[in-house]
Amino acid sequence: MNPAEEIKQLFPGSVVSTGIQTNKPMATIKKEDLLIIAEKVKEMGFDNLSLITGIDYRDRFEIIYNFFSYAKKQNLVLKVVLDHDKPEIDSLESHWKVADWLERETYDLVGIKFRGHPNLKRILLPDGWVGHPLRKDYDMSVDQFVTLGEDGEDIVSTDGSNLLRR
Amino acid sequence: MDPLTIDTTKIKITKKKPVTALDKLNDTGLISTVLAAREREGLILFSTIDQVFNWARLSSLWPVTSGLACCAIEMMATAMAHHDVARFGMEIFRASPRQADLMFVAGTVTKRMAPRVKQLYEMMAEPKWVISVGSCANTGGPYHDSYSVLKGVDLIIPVDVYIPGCPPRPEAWIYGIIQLREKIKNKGYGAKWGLNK
Amino acid sequence: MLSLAMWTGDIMFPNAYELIVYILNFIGLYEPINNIFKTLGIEYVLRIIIVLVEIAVLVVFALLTIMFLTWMERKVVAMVQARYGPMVTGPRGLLQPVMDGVKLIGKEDIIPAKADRWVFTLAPFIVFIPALLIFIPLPFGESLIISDLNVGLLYIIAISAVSPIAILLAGWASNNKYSLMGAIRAVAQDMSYTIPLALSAIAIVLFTGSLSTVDIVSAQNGTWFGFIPKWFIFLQPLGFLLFLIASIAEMGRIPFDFQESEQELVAGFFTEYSGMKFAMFFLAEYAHLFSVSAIVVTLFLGGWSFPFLNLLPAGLVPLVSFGIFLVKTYVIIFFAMWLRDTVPRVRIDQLMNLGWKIMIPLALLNLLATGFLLTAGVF
Amino acid sequence: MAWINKNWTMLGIVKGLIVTMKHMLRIGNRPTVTVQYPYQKMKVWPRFRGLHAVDEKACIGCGICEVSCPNGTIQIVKYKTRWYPQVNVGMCLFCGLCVDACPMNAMKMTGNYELADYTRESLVYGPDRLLFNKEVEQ
Amino acid sequence: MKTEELLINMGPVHPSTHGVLRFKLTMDGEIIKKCEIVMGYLHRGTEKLGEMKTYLQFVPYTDRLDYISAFPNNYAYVKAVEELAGIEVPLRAEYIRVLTLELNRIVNHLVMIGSLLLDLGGSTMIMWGFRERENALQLFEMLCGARMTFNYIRPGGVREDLPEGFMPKLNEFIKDMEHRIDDYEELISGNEIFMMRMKNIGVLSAEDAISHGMTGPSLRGHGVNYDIRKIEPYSVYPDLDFRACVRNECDSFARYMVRIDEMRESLHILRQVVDAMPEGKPASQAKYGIAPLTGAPTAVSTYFPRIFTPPPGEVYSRIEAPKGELGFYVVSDGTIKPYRIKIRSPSFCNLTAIPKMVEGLMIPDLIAAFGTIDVVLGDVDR
Repeated sequence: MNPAEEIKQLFPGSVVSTGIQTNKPMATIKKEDLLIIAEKVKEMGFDNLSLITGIDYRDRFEIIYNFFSYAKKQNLVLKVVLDHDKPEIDSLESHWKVADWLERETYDLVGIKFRGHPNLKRILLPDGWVGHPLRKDYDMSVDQFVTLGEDGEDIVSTDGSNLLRR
Repeated sequence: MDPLTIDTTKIKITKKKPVTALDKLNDTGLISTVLAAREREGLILFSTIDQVFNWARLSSLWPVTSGLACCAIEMMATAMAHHDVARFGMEIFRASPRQADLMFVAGTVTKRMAPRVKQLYEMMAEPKWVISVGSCANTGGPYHDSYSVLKGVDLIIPVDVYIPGCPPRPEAWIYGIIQLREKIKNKGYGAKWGLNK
Repeated sequence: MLSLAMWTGDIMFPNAYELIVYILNFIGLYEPINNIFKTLGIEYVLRIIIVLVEIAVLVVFALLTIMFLTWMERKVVAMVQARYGPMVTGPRGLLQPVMDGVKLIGKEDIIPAKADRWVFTLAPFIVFIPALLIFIPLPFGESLIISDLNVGLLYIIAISAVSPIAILLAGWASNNKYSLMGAIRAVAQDMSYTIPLALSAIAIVLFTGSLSTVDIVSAQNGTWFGFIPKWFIFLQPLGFLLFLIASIAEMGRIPFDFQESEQELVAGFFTEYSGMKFAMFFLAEYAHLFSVSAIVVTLFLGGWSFPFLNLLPAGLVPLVSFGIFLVKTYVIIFFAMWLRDTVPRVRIDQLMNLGWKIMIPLALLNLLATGFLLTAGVF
Repeated sequence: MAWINKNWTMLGIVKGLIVTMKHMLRIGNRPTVTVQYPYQKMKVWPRFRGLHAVDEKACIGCGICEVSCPNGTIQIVKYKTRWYPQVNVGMCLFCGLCVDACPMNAMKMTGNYELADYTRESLVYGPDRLLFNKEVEQ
Repeated sequence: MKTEELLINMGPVHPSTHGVLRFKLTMDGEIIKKCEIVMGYLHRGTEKLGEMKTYLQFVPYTDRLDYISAFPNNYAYVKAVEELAGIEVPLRAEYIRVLTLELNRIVNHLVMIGSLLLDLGGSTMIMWGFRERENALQLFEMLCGARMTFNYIRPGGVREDLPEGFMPKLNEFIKDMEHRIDDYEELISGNEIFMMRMKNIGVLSAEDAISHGMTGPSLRGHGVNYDIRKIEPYSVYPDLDFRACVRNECDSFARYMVRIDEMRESLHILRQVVDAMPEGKPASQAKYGIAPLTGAPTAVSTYFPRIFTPPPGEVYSRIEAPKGELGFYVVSDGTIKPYRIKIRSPSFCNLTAIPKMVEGLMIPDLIAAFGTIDVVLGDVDR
């Protein structure tokens, strides 16, 4: 049976719609019920969380979770829609360890906050970087430079005079 | 001949490049700057000894092991059996910058890496040289538009030789190394001494 | 005339000093020179001059050997790896080590700001000088020995125990975590491998009854059944193996190169050194390689001795024996280089396990068995 | 005993020593492979993407190469009454998209990789250094 | 006894971090208490650049993600775009693609084994590995004109057909490679010191490995039979006879052996591809797959009748890259540029397992375990 339909049967109230995303079953769910559904998804045997994607649609954010089950060889896509003003969602770190870094990366580049994440810091860009680059309104014209502090930590500033030669 | 089937390796392009490094420096009017710098340090006195030292320096350039990105793999390939940079006495890749003479900036210098590259350069003992390899290190290259990439490593440290390519093939590396040897033979010290400013 | 005289007599000198004096005497130079000094009342100056000449020859020989070894190392590696190695500088790259040396002399000498300046400067000398001192009791050939100490073997082991201290000094003075870890590792390794090294050397001493290196070599002169040389390797195969492994560990080469271990600790205890100080560590490393191989040869492979060497004219023996000694030493060095290109590095605790749990019991067992068999009169 | 056999007979190391010795003596198709670059050169295959070359007659200066370049390496500049591309080699990806895009097949990539230079400015190859004339070559 | 914990910083420039990765290690003597990974030193903003380039202009950027094996990157992206636009690919193009993918898999594993041995202190293997890699790169250069960054696989096919004299050279390479792998095995696989360093080091149970998102050969060393080429067959893999190489020991040695087995398996696939290579066109339309079809201005768009614009939609497409599951999530809004490109890189996810794997081990073990995970920093930081 199609796992997306299965989820819809189990949680009729929290699934907005189901469909197919290029031959992968997809379910769009409400953001409040993500944790409950994720638990169920894990029970259903989807032990591999392949990917977390955050997309900025200017008026809203979408988060897409791609799951895979080694036992059943099945795919499942979960999609959650978030407000543009306050993008926040529950963390899946406790269920899939890989979500730790994937969520940190999404936080870093797209700027979506994950509630309950134990270590929600920037991962690719240094701490103190202004803005989230993969948002559509990210200002590319401002050059930000990194210099080294006393203990070798990164200090971000728009002034590169310490670093640049001339 | 059909333009499609023309063998591109046969196309010869007339280079208007100066023949040697010395010509190049004369061209750009930099040689007086260099001589002034060397006179200040009093090094012009022992020119024969200087030449011997320069010969030694160009013969044993020990690079520091610092690969940054794609070009680092070609740096490894340059050191490996088919191209064998050891022929020039350069196979001793020192992991510690204190013992190295030459730094290959091999790959993209990101904003986050830039201060560390600079620090690495400052840790090296004089005399030292820098070769910037690949489009990323030369000008930012493919990532010129990116928010997190420095647009050329020569913005932070002086560069002696630029090797274009993305990544340059090992022969191009060795060609660049030969250019640097040429430069050392004529001028000794590296870019910090007033060349390429 | 010289060779004729030496042809007739079976002459052997206790050390090179006597040999030089004999040669000078023979060509009739010693007496006049000595008379000059005598009239001035300073005969001891001549003695000092001769000793200084010996030392100068030794140092030049050591430096040339070290340079050749660096070149050879690079060429052997290149041979294994299907490439050429140094080619451009000099014929087949032979000038490469000279160039490296000159370049290192001309390089800036950095002392890190937070380092202990005095200790930092002192350490390379404490490493380098003992590495040369080990050459003193080495019998390079018949009569070719600087000084035949009657405690030669003890001297060698004692002197080689100095270098761990210097390494610790270097690692500590650099004020760098990698240096300190490298130094601690190196010291632990040297300490634990000196014991099996010494134990398996003692088994040799049981045979000779003397610590003098000359006695050890002359005990290995001759043959069994007319063709098997009387080398201790045939009496002490286990001892030889233990000594070889321990000495490779003493040299600090792959598979036991914890002093450096580039992939783990950047450059080990000399991470912070540059210029000539770094060159001293570098030279000391290769001096060690040579001297330790020479000790292996002296103890187990008969030193300069070779069957039927006594058939040669006596005047040629010092030279030929020197050649034989070099060939044997280079075989051991080549083996060390060959091994280096084949195996990866062991881990530090595995190294300790090997040293303490396996090699020391085996060395003790070897010693016990040797003593037992000697007492029983089997040998 | 089995433990000793497994861990301490060192047969594996002996095997490894034999293989390295075979390489050292160049036994059995294990030759020295080094190509000594400045003196010998490896074959550069016809498709190799090195320095650009522009056919002087064929180029119409349309600028398709300029827009097809992913990172703005190519600029169209005026040279001797006509418009030709100028390539900043120090920035180029050597991806070949400009060659694919050229409607007149005027853009080529040669096998020339010896491009190292001392200044960043000299890496900008203007039409004076890029143009070639097909008839002259053949 | 009172002891003090030592904080050691490995990297970002360190010989054995394969580029610019940084380990923050809390050490108790020689034992690692806690390992924290700091990365981003090679973050080049590829995903953002993807939104600024046209679909075809982004292909060269995929080369530079995992720069050791660029063909799989090319292919994963192109596959996503093809699925998005519904492009049919001729059979010959698919065979050429599989040929390049498998050749690149061998190259990748050669580099991985070489650098693993280099990290362990053996300098010979990397030379031998790169020697064979160079032969393979000659083939690549012959095929597409570049050694590492190919830009060869395009939507609808490949850039150019196989050149003359390619197949004999490929056969020579395959034949040569056979006994080279035997050499490697003789040199390292049986070596006692190597086994001491690798066996029972970096052990992680299969459940933990899955939870940490490990994929590819690294996961198959943990006894999980998971190969996307088998499970979600793409291209012409269903027609080819091969097996997924699995080892059950869950340690570094198993992960290494999977690589050796895979190289042999890839040679097996290559031999079949050489035999079965069909005739035909290398791209679906004359200029469809090979011309860059960029956003040219209207004046010249008469010359290019179609600027490549897939219909709006989203697609997640993944392949079995040499390092693991490589996926591209491409969102199109119907314009000439992708709206969003998200790269699921295998190195990034495999790396999450390292802190758990190395707790209680030593620095040399960290290096050994890290080497067998086979990480490329361009792929981690993107």
